[in-house]
Amino acid sequence: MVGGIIKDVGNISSNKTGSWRTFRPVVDKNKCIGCGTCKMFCPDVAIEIVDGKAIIDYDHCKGCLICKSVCPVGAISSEEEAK
Amino acid sequence: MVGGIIKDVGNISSNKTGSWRTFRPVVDKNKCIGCGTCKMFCPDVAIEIVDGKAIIDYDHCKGCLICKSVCPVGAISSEEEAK
Amino acid sequence: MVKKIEEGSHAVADVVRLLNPGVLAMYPITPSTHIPERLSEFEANGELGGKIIRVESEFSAISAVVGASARGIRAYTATSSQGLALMHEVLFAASGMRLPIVITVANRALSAPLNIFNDWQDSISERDSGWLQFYGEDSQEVVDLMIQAYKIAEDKRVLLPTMVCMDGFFLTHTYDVIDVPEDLKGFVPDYKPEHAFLDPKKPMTQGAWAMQEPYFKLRKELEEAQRSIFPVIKEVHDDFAKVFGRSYGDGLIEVYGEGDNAVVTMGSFSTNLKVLADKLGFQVIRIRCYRPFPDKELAAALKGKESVAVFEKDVSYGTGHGAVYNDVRTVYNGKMVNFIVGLGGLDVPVSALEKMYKQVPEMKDAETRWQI
Amino acid sequence: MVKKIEEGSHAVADVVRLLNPGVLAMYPITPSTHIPERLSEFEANGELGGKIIRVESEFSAISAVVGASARGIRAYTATSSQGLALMHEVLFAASGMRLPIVITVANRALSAPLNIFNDWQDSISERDSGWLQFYGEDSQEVVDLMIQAYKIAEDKRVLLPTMVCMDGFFLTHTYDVIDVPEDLKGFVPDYKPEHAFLDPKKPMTQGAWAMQEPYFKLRKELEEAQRSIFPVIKEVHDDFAKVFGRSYGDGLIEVYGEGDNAVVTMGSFSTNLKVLADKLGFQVIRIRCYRPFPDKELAAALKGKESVAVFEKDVSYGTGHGAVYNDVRTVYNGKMVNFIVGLGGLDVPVSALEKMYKQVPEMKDAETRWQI
Amino acid sequence: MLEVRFHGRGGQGAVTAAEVLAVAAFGDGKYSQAFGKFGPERRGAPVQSFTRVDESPIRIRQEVYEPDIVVVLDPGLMKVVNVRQGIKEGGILIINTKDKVPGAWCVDATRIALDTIGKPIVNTAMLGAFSKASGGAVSLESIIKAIKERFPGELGEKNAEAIRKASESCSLIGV
Amino acid sequence: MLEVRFHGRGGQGAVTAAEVLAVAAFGDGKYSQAFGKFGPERRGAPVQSFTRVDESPIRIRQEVYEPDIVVVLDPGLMKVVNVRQGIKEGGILIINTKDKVPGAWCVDATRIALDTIGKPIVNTAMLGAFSKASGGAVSLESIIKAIKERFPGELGEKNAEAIRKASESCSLIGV
Amino acid sequence: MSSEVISSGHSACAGCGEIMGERMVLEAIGKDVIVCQATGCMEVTTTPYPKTTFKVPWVHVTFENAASVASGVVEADRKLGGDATVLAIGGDGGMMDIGFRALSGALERGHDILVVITDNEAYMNTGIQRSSGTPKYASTTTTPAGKVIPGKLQWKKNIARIAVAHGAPYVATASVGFPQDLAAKVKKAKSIRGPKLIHLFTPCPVGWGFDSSKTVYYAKKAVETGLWPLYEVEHGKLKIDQKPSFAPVEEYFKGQKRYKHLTPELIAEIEKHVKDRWAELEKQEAAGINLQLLP
Amino acid sequence: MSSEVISSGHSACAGCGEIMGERMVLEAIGKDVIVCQATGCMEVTTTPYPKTTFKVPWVHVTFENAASVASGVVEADRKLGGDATVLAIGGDGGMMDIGFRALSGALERGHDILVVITDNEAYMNTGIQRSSGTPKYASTTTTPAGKVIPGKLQWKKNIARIAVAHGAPYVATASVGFPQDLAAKVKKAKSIRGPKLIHLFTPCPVGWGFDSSKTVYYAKKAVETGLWPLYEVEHGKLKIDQKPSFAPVEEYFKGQKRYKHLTPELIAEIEKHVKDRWAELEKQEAAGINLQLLP
Ligand SMILES: Cc1ncc(C[n+]2csc(CCOP(=O)(O)OP(=O)(O)O)c2C)c(N)n1
Ligand SMILES: Cc1ncc(C[n+]2csc(CCOP(=O)(O)OP(=O)(O)O)c2C)c(N)n1
Ligand code: SF4
Ligand code: SF4
Ligand code: SF4
Ligand code: SF4
Repeated sequence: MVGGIIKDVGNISSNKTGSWRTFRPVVDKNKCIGCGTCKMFCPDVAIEIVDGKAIIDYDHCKGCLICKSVCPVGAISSEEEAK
Repeated sequence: MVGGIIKDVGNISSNKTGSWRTFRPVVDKNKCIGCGTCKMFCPDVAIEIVDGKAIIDYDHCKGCLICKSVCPVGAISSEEEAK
Repeated sequence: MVKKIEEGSHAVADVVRLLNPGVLAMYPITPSTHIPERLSEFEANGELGGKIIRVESEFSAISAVVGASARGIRAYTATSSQGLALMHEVLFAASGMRLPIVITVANRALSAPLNIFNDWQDSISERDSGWLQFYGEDSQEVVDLMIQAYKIAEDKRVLLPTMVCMDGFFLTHTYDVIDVPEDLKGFVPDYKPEHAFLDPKKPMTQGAWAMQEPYFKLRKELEEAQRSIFPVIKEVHDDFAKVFGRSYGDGLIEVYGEGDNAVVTMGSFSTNLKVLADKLGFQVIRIRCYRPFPDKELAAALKGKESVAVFEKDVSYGTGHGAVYNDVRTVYNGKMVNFIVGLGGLDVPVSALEKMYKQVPEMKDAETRWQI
Repeated sequence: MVKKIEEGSHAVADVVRLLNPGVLAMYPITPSTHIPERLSEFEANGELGGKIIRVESEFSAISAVVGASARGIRAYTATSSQGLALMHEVLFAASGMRLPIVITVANRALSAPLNIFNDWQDSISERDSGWLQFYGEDSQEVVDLMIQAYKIAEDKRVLLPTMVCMDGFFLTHTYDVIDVPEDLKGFVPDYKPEHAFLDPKKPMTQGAWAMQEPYFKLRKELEEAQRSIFPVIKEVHDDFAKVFGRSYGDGLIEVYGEGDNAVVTMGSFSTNLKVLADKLGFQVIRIRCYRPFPDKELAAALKGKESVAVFEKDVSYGTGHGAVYNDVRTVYNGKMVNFIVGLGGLDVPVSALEKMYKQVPEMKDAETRWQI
Repeated sequence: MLEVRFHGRGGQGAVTAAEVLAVAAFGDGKYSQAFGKFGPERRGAPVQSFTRVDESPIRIRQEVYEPDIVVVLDPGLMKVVNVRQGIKEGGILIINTKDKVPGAWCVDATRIALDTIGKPIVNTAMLGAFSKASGGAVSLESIIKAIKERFPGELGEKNAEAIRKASESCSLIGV
Repeated sequence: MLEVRFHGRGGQGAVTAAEVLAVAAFGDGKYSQAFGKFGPERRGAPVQSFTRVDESPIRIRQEVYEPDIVVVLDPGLMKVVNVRQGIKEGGILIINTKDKVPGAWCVDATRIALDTIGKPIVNTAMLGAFSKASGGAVSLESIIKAIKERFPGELGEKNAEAIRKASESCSLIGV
Repeated sequence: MSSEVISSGHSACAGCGEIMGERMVLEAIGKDVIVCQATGCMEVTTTPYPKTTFKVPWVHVTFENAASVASGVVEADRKLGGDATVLAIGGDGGMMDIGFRALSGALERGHDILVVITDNEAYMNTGIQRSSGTPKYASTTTTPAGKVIPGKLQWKKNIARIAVAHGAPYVATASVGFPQDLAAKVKKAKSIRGPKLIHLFTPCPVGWGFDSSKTVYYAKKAVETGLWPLYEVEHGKLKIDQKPSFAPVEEYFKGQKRYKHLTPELIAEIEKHVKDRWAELEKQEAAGINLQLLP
Repeated sequence: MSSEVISSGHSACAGCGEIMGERMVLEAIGKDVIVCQATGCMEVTTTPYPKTTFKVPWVHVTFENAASVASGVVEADRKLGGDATVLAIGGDGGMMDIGFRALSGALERGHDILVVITDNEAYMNTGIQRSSGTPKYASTTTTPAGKVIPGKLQWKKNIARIAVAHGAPYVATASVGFPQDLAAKVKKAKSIRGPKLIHLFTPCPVGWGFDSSKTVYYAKKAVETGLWPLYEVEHGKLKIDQKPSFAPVEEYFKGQKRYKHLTPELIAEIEKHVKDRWAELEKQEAAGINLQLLP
């Protein structure tokens, strides 16, 4: 561990910050137009556009709901996280 | 000498920097109009105007000859310091 | 005086308000930040006598405080770790100028790697700086030290800047039952400097430079001041005890319990060691005044011990030991061992201490163990 | 290799050019300034391999050098006194990051009062910082140390930043007959870092922060590195001797002469003490490698001495002693005294040393005298 | 000596809960101590805090490794943290949850908080549950007094209300 | 060992003189050492510098307290500094002066410098006087060589000329 | 999931505008980058040893020296034959206050670096203390709004104009509310040799006291109200990128705890300041003057 | 002899323009002053313990912190009921480089101080090294004119404009060649509350390599050639004090050793720069724009 150097870059993904969530964003695949706006703004890099639809990585999404607030077509709703 | 504080302000005047001089400025009292230009510029605070004439403090004048160069009426000349 | 339960930082802020410094310069750094925050609340509500300067760096915090003290007013700042390290150059200047500044150091580890938690590396690495250094065991003592520190620092026999050190988080961020005086009962008189004050009516020059000989003499004078003030520290400590009813050993070191074997330590960490001492029957010697270093008192206290174990949260890298061990070693020749513990805020519960202490018999003289 | 007569600073600049650091960050401060000036001449004339950055402060000098080293190139700076003090915070970062930077410290007193002349307070007050510290007796040794320092620092077993200390003015501004190698004969291979290099092709993170446990471990590793490299230092020293024909004791300490009584010291100051030793018949033990502290070697060398006198140009304020005394005391139990000399550049001629040395018999154990 | 550990998330006020509990205990005429386990964690990340209460001055500086009582502010934490770790034999576990967790004191503090304070801030309500579950180890009056000191005015009143409700509705679920 | 002290003023090159002398001595196959006594003084302030010359490596680091030879670059200094301080029995004093100072080697180096270099810079000329007065303790050739190295080109030539002239015209004034 | 440049799993707060901004910047630069990061939220939430958020070379040394570390990195990189974009990045504290000497020096020396200030208008990592980037009257923990003092008393430091006065060939303001604009500016900056600076507005839900979902809302509102003008200064020439609709500043203040003490008078003062400033900005753009003017 | 404020006997070089400037400033202020001096020639040549040149309260702490020391002094002074002019004074190195963070912070906080930079365009005290105040192509000991590099490669740092961008209510340039102008500016500054900055041109015979009698000559020549414009910026408004005759810059360079390597090309480059800059300055004055523009 000489000098505290980390060569396994990006390995923080093993932190499952999805557990922080109080509210869960949910994408309505029917409404989603795949514009990528939510992905662009997600602070947690937790959205990908797959086959023209937004997919949320719930392992990491912290539930800020920015995606919901920026989605131009209102395709994202939120629900309380099941505890 | 607590903290190296000096209360005897201005006591550096005991340093006789006149000994640094190679050239000596000499005021021609007849020409001097007492305008104070030399005094204004002297880096060594070595000129006073007394009775309308410039007087040089040779104890401290270092002989830069700025006074000579700024005198508007050419009242200051220079001579090599007698060694 | 009423006991209350309060966060250590807030207790410090309370007592600083009472001490009424005219200028307070502040820069945030964990874990000292709650002190300026609380003081800022006082100011925002019109409850603070002094003026807070929210500087752009700790270098300027200590510089502004030096300026204020040079103008002849009581001055204060608080910091930790990187902040104290950034002040390094000015610390030496402040002591050389003999300005009786008092600062609170909320002790924290030094980077790299960056770590916000408690150890003593920050203030320990300023032990040469000519400042007085006191380490409090709990927030109560820190509060009491703040009061004593100004009185000591401003004493004409002293005139030295002073660090009051408190363990970060363990004290700063802990709610404890504390007696914060509601007034100082005249114990700390107003600061009326006779040596250093930048007053246009009585001009003086401060911070002149010096050629070899005057430099040597001024530095000698500084060390003589440090070495001659043990009686002042004790006196202020004893007077404080009379007025406020609390005392801490002889003001320099505190000897707790009895035993043929001793443990030497400082700060909040002493508490757990005392608990263990009650159980295992060794003596705890707590250094309260680390600078000047109470060599005589320590030598006397350690004399004839079978073994001495120094527990500390700092390292003098490359020596194989902590700085406190090295200092204590200069006054004790018998078997002595060193435990480096709690660096970077590692919790050191009594159970861990017990495991360590039980290794002492098997350890060689001068051996150091780093114990998680 | 040809002997020439040259100013110490210029000899250092010559050898730095040979060592060919890729980045040199420079800020002027007496008495180290002639080094960057000479290097700047080389650059202006197209004779320097590396790039000089003329930073706006020493904080940035060390930071730029840390950046360059983190990018994976050999890096260099030189400084003194206030400049080194201003680097304080980053020094701890550099060692924690294990970057094999080498800097030349032209030792000078610390302010206040400001003084431009030589003593060791600047580098001594960084002795906890995790850096290796070597002190050269003369410019020849400083030049040789510069070569050894890069080789030691960059060794995979070491990877620690290193200060090569030379007495300001006494060495930096003195013309002496010096053997500056004209090429390094492959003695110092190019720096090819395996641990730290910021290369977009092989991304890595440097300077991460750490919670309690990893912090503790990384710090332990740092100290273990310090304490384990005595053999590397000796090895490089011995290899150097083979290639360049010069050696200095065992690379850690140099023992000069014979005698029942010893004097311990460092730096250029040793020369006059050796002259006196020839006359009075004591032994001079010169510490060449101060960090890591060669405790074993010193203990062995001092074993059985009737008295040990430590002569030094620094003070650990509040302890009543210099830092070197305190360190040496940890390995020696007999009669030991301390002379604080030459602070602020005060000349200490052999005659003055003789007067002091003759006081040793009358002095009490642990006594310190400040001698003008 | 009574040792308590709180589990919560950054932003939920677990440290405040520990502190208010200590203040309340002090109000009961006891000695107490409270502190958090700090980290760089932000809102939402799991955090812990501790309170000690005793009849005599507290002479110990270490984390609480073997709590008498554990208070869980966020039921979601049960999945990510072992909240029972080190808990003493016969120790008490108090959880904010809609569910009934066998062997634990349960209270729907989120519901109560929403009803009284208007926000899902449960740290104060949980202190009401604490008072009940601990058999008054710290009195409800002192807790309410401490809360009103910390949050003067209307906010204090609302929190006091939440505390009372939680104290009432909290119950031990049989195993 | 030969120990030399130079007296001059800031800007006159007393330190350079000491250094060039050391370089020249080295050129003669000897060991040497040179250094100034530094201060914050500016142009015009009195300064000192020192040179040591020996057959074997020089093992000493202190100012020259008892010089064998003292060289005074500026006659005006005689009034403000005790240039004779510590001078050894039988030591040599070399002065740049128009006057004749009894017991000293005198040379009008200012004149010579003005004539050769065109400026009243006397430090190099005084080295010529040094060579003569010291009986060749450091050879004229080596001094000239050292000067030409330090000041390449025309300036070196002119300085060499000054050195030669000063060596020739310098003479010991009887007491 | 993760982007090419950073990975999820970091511990920035939910809704953090700063990590959003840092990612946008890095994505616009691409992988040939070396990041020199000042201490602050973006360092503390991303690199808890032995884990790291970054997939590109990244180094942190202290709070004060990101720009000087970058100076060393870029010169070393060039010596080694590299041509990476060397990014010095830090918060308003790390760049505008404690790190400002280093920044000023790096600008003055003219290194080929890109400086990005992710401005969340206070020292967030240590708990929302005042910085020179804190706007007038904002309440922070060291300038709390109290009975006698209504928050911070000074206007915000004009770091972009100060950088221009240093002679930096490219200086721009940006906001995470306008990612395309930001990306374009980063790319423009990349194409210019010498020191470039982008002053990036990055709202902080925790420090400003708003709901985590509103980060982008405030990032846009600040621009729309005219409080945060978007402009570029290339070789001294000012170019305004977007003329705001001048929504009342109150719309921007609403919902932010740090402003909840604002009285109508204080709001009016700020409103006037914004209008005056815009009039000046437009005048300066129209006049086509050179804002650099190095002596 | 001695003035009311300083005494003769100090050890500044014969012909030193810096001590000349410092005296002029102090005389214009008068005795109700407290001087906070950065390390440099003006500290080292004036206060060798136990002697001092100053007859007014004076303090030196380090090289970097004159402005922060002044921050503390002024707040203490006001608390103690004083109303002294608190002067933070230092060279180009002490103020524009190493002391610039402190200066920037003090300006930003808005203390009631007067800052004077005595600019001799290099670090003189340590032997003429490059500072950010060194003009382009000047030779210094760390930017020596050599076979491949013709002296310093960057333009001079525009500290006055940078101070204006900080929002300082009064910023002016001055030269010791024009003492009445300087005195008037000092007095004007004294009358304004808040941070004021005067950038004062102070030739150094030793560092620039000219005869000690020529200090005033060069102090005037710089102004006459247009190289050193005299102007004031009050509350952001630029006012040019004196339009130069535009004597060729070569007249200014002649006789200065630091410039003796200049080729006609380099001189032409500078000449053009001066002309362009003046055209801009006049344009800006005419446009009546506000150079402060705090966000
Ligand atoms: C020298 C020093 N002083 C203080 C600190 C404490 N500190 C760390 S981060 C920080 C605030 C960072 O604020 P900013 O740069 O605005 O970044 P943010 O956290 O808001 O992203 C402070 C004060 C430090 N690390 N080093
Ligand atoms: C931290 C620190 N670095 C370097 C120095 C050395 N130093 C002292 S004065 C000086 C130069 C001063 O230059 P400037 O501020 O321009 O003033 P001048 O001497 O030209 O009047 C330097 C580099 C110092 N004293 N402290
Ligand atoms: S809620 Fe926030 S973190 Fe989760 S996917 Fe949406 S934007 Fe990303
Ligand atoms: S020569 Fe210079 S120092 Fe002497 S009086 Fe004239 S101006 Fe003053
Ligand atoms: S405090 Fe603000 S800036 Fe920091 S991580 Fe949280 S949201 Fe981001
Ligand atoms: S070096 Fe220049 S600025 Fe310094 S004292 Fe001499 S003339 Fe004045």
